[in-house]
Amino acid sequence: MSAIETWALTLAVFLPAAGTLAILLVPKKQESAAKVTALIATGLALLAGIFIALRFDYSNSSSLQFETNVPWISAIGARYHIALDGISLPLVLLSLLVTFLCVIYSWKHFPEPHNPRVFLALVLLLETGMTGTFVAFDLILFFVFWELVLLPMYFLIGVWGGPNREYAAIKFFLYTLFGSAFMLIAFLAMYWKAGTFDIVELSLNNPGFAKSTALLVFGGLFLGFAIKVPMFPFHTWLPDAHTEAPTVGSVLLAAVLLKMGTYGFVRIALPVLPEAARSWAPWIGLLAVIGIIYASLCCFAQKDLKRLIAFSSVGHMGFVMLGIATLTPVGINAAIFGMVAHGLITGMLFFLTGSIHERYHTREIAELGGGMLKKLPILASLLAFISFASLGLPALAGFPGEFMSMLSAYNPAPGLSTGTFRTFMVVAGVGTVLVAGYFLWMLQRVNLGTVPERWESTEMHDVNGYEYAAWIPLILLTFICGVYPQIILGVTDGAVRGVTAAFGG
Amino acid sequence: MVGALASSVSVASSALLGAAEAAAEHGEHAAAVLNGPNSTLKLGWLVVALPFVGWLLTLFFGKRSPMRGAIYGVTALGAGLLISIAMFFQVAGGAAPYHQKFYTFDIGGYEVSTGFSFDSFTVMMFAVVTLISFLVHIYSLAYMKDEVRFTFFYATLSLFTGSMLLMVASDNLLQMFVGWELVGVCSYLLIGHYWEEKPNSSAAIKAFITTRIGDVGMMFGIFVLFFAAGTFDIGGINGLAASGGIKHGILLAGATLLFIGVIGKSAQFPLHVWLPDAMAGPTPVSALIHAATMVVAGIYLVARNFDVFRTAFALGPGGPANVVMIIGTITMLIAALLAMVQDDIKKVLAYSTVSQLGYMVAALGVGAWTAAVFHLFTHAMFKALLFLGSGSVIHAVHSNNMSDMGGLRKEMPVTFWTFLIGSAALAGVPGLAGFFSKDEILHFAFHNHYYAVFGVGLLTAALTALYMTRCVSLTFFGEFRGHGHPHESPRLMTVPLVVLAVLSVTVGSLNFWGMKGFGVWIAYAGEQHVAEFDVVAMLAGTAAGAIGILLGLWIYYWKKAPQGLLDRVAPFRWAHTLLMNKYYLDDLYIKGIVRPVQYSLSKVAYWINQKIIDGVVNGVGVMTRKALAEATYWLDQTVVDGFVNDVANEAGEAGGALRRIQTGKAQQYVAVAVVATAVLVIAVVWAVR
Amino acid sequence: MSNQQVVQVIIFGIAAALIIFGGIRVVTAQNIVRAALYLVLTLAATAGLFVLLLAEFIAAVQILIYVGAVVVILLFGIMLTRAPIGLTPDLDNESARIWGLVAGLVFLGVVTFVLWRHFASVPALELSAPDSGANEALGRSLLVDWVAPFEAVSMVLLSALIGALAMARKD
Amino acid sequence: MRLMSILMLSAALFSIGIYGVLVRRNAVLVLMSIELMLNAVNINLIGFGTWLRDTAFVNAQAFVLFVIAIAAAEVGIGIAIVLAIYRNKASIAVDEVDSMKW
Repeated sequence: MSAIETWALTLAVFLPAAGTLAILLVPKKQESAAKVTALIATGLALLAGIFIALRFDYSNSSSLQFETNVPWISAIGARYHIALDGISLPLVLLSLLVTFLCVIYSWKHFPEPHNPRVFLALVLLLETGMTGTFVAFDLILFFVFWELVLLPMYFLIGVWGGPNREYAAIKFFLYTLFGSAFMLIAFLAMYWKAGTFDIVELSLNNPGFAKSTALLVFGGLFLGFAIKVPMFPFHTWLPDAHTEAPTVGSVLLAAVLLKMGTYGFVRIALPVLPEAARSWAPWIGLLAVIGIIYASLCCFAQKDLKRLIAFSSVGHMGFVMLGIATLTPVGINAAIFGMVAHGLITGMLFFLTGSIHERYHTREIAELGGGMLKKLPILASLLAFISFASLGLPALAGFPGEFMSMLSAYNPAPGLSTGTFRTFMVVAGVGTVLVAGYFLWMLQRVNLGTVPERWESTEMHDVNGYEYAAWIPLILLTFICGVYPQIILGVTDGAVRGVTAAFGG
Repeated sequence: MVGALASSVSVASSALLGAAEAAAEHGEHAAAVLNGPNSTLKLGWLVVALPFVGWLLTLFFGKRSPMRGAIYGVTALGAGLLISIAMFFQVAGGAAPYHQKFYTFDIGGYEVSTGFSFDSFTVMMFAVVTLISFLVHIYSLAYMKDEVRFTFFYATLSLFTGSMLLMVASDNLLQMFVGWELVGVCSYLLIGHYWEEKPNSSAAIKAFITTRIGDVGMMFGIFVLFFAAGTFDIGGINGLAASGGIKHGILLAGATLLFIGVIGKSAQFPLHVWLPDAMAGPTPVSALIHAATMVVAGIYLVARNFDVFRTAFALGPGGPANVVMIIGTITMLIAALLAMVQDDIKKVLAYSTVSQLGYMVAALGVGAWTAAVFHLFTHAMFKALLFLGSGSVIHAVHSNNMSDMGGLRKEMPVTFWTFLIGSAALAGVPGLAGFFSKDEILHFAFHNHYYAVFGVGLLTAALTALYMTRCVSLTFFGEFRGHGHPHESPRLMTVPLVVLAVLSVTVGSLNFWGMKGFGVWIAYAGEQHVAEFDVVAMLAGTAAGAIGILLGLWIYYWKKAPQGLLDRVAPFRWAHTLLMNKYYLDDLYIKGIVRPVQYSLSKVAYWINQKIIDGVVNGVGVMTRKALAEATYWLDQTVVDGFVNDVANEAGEAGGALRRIQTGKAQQYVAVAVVATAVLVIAVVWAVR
Repeated sequence: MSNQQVVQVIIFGIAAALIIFGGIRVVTAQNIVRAALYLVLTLAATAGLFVLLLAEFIAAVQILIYVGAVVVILLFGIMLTRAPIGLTPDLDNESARIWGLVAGLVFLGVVTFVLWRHFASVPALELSAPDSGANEALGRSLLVDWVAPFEAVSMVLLSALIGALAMARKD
Repeated sequence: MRLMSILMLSAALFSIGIYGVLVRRNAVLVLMSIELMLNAVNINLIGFGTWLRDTAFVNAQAFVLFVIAIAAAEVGIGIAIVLAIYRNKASIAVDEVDSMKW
């Protein structure tokens, strides 16, 4: 492949990091210069992403493309091995797009304390970490990008967050770190056994762990990834992180960071330890399904709009994990589709909550009092549109992901007991009704009804130019992915076949 | 993603282009359009697309366009109606069904395609949906003139019609499910039109959630059939089912699950509670959605997949009792009873619809496909007429309750006569539409030895006649009990009433006994059926109707019935309260399921989340900060620090002691050096030994 | 053994005796000047030994530098520090004498043990006449193989000279 | 003539030198004892040089020359130091010159 192609991916990943440096060089008071640099950095990265997407050979999406494989730390044989296949491409484009939109969105209003330079620098650093995780094919490189993401997010929440942001930031940081420690142990175990850090090699010839050690190693990976997803018992950091994070922070956290966990399962855990995955699958399915029901119930009890959406994304990730737990091509296709769709929808939801918060200066549903359709017609109708997308209305992005994950749960990979997975399917089905319940109830309390007198007088401007610019792409993509799901399935299907071949997929 | 977008746009546009060429090609020899055997069927996709286009145009440009955006909806439906009528005539002429595929895509090993299939049944549904929708569009021009959010109403109306047509025309279960849910959303939006008042939006949510529960069941049914047949394609599944390709157990499970969807959407017994509350929406909506189109979606689903149901439940003469028939019969009866005690005119009609839907489901349950479909056809006509009639009355009286009406036949003659015709048709007065379709169902119930269904059918027929007479007499006869002075509705509203009235009268004869009519044109997989004259069913049906009408007149028109009957006779009073509380079903659901989930269960779940799981996490945090930290601090201070300090002063003493050897005497140093070297040499030599 | 070897052994015996006796007297003489003289005796005897071991040039250098220069400087030292000519009783450090003896004997014991283990088996040698070009060879090797140490030693001597002058000046 | 006797001779002389260095209180005498030790080393070198006639004879002699040169320099410096001490402390008894103690 020509030179550009080999370096396009590295460019897309590290351009934002270069942007960070560039921003820090910009003198403090010239805020607009910092914003422009950030915009250029994310813009160019997005262009690189689009260039890659156009040049990507969709016919064999399971083979690694745009590969760069250069020795990095030769002492332990860790290589700078980044590449792209059907599974990584949508996620990379998602993270590039969402960060670009975040920069546009926060053009006019930055959260307190007002320091756009450092804020944007952290966002760019975050982007590098995120994109890198999706393209890294070497365990150490993956781990580096995995940890790189924690730092900027910690500061985003810790400095620009809400009232008790320190607690939330620390909890987020330590919780994920705790998980990644086990993940690292698992990586090392794999290294000692197989002698290499390269994911491709590990997937081709799996390290010959004994049965029980394989389970343990998978357990380590599971803990690391499950905390990030987040799955049922390990999710308590997410609502706090979201309630305290600034709008852009929680958009990125929801749209992309959560996907690193599920991506980790699909890329590392499943292909490298198929046997352990087969015995872990029912438990993952169980936790996923509990997650769906549990999160929906918690959503009913929420008073804060943003916390409600945070719990709803726990529920959605439950569907994604159910798809993965079935170990079938349909399931994993559903998972990846679910990831991208969730990224678009929940990203948009957090944008909207951010805008509501910026106008009403509160997120308490009771405080909002309803009647938003009268007060802010466009904003409210967008909230309704996206809520319907989120509760899985067909012809919108939420539906295919959930539908296919339940479809795959009906008949899981050979070796998994169909009985348990069909009960998971039924429970997930009930879950969709609960999801519809709390979303409509939220809409009723926020959008419908009459405008309470306390908001009667306050003057509020409806959606402004920057918000439109940031939201139109997300809305269009939600619509397109819903009407024509082949746009993502076409890309991921080939790659997924490769991954699930080990499970008789 | 965007690359895939580029490729997908190309695919989608090629599909559209292809269709456009098809249309253009049709344009070239436009003359051949009508006389080609099934050429209009090829235009079927246009009928579906037009409402969607109308929706987009109204949504974005509605405010600024003529008739405040209604223009797009009306023209879209007008064109759709014309094409549908053309298609109906072609189908009646025996045109072959036309199948059209759009794009197929692959979800992990399985082929999923989207496409339309136009056969006689679809065309009949097209005709019904577009006709009623068009009339409702015209009607709403006047009815909704000074209502709030007029444009949004029309946009949602077109979206609804589009989704309904999409569902009806789809050739596979997945696409049907998509249409099914879209229709559900539109009903939510339309029911909750006046969302200022909370009850209206709650009714909308109730409708959506109840149908959603049914949809989940239906989705599982689709999964079962999909994995049994390997495809979503309806033709494929039904073919396999008919040919015994699917094991009976699986087929039974699939059919029952699908039927749960029907129960939800067509408001059958356990899940019927949402339809009466759906009357909170504007009356044209009730007429269109909750009378003619959406609620019959369930019937359409069963009828469309009749082979699945037939083989699963062994429908047909002498078959065993099956869930479809049982649910249909129960719904039929309880709804009719409930309709007796309603004061709100729309609630009466709503329960009447539930009851008639029960009729159709029971008809399908006994295996009478043509009877059920014909009843669907006729019912759509006169129930829409009744709803629109009630709308015009409400519009005039500004109240839904019959207690504020009475004696309106003088001021509103057209509404009165059309309403009368509609009620007569519904009651089964011979010659009108209802008579023929109901007679057909009773005939089949009797003929297929389902005597229970036949009996309940007769009872319901009588009850129907009774409550309709009650409704008519309370509304149009006696003195005017309301305030203000009602006057006839504008022509825009009365014209559709007249059209529907004419149809209610004539449509019945389409399936006249012995005539190659409806049963022949619209047949399931070619099983054409000609209605035979069955004296028993006809006489029994007519008698039941007559009894009902006479009883109604006796109580409500001539007011001869002994007053105060209710409070004296215990069982009547008893039944009355039971009916008034809608068999306490609503309370059961609200208190039993909705409130606990919404409040208590969620509080418990959130409490668990905060106290236990978060508790553990915070506990770990606190534990590390407090217990562990203190312990490590103590360890650090006393033990580690202690050790360090000791070492320090030990070194000090040692240093002090060592200092003395620095005597300053050079010779002593040399002596020590010599001895040390000697010892070293000995050690080395000994080691090397 | 050929009689020539006997002669050599006898000469070696005499030289060794003289060296050992001189050495002992140097370290035990109570009179400094006498100690110096005994030192001269030891050094001269060593020169004789060198001649016996066919290293005439070294013997000459020994006589020239050691006896000629080193002892003279020592005598100067004795004269300049006004050491009493007669018996000076406290020349030894009585308490250290035992230590000195012990250290010396221990060292001697260890060295002899080691030498005895390794070099006892070395065969006796019949010392023949020295080959003629020995000194010429020595000169060449000094300036070829050992040129670096040779230069270094010259530097050491120069610095020693300057150092001594700097320290010994009165002011 | 055996090498062993020469080696024993140098060892003895060396021990005597050690004894002298440790026992003598007068700095000059200590220097003399050091001269004895150096001479012992020279005897040793020449002894080995003669016994390894063909290989190391010349090197041994070169080495002895160096030792002698260094010894001369060493005595020069030694006496200069002794004089300097004598000038300051009027006594050159080695055990009294112990100002370098703790």
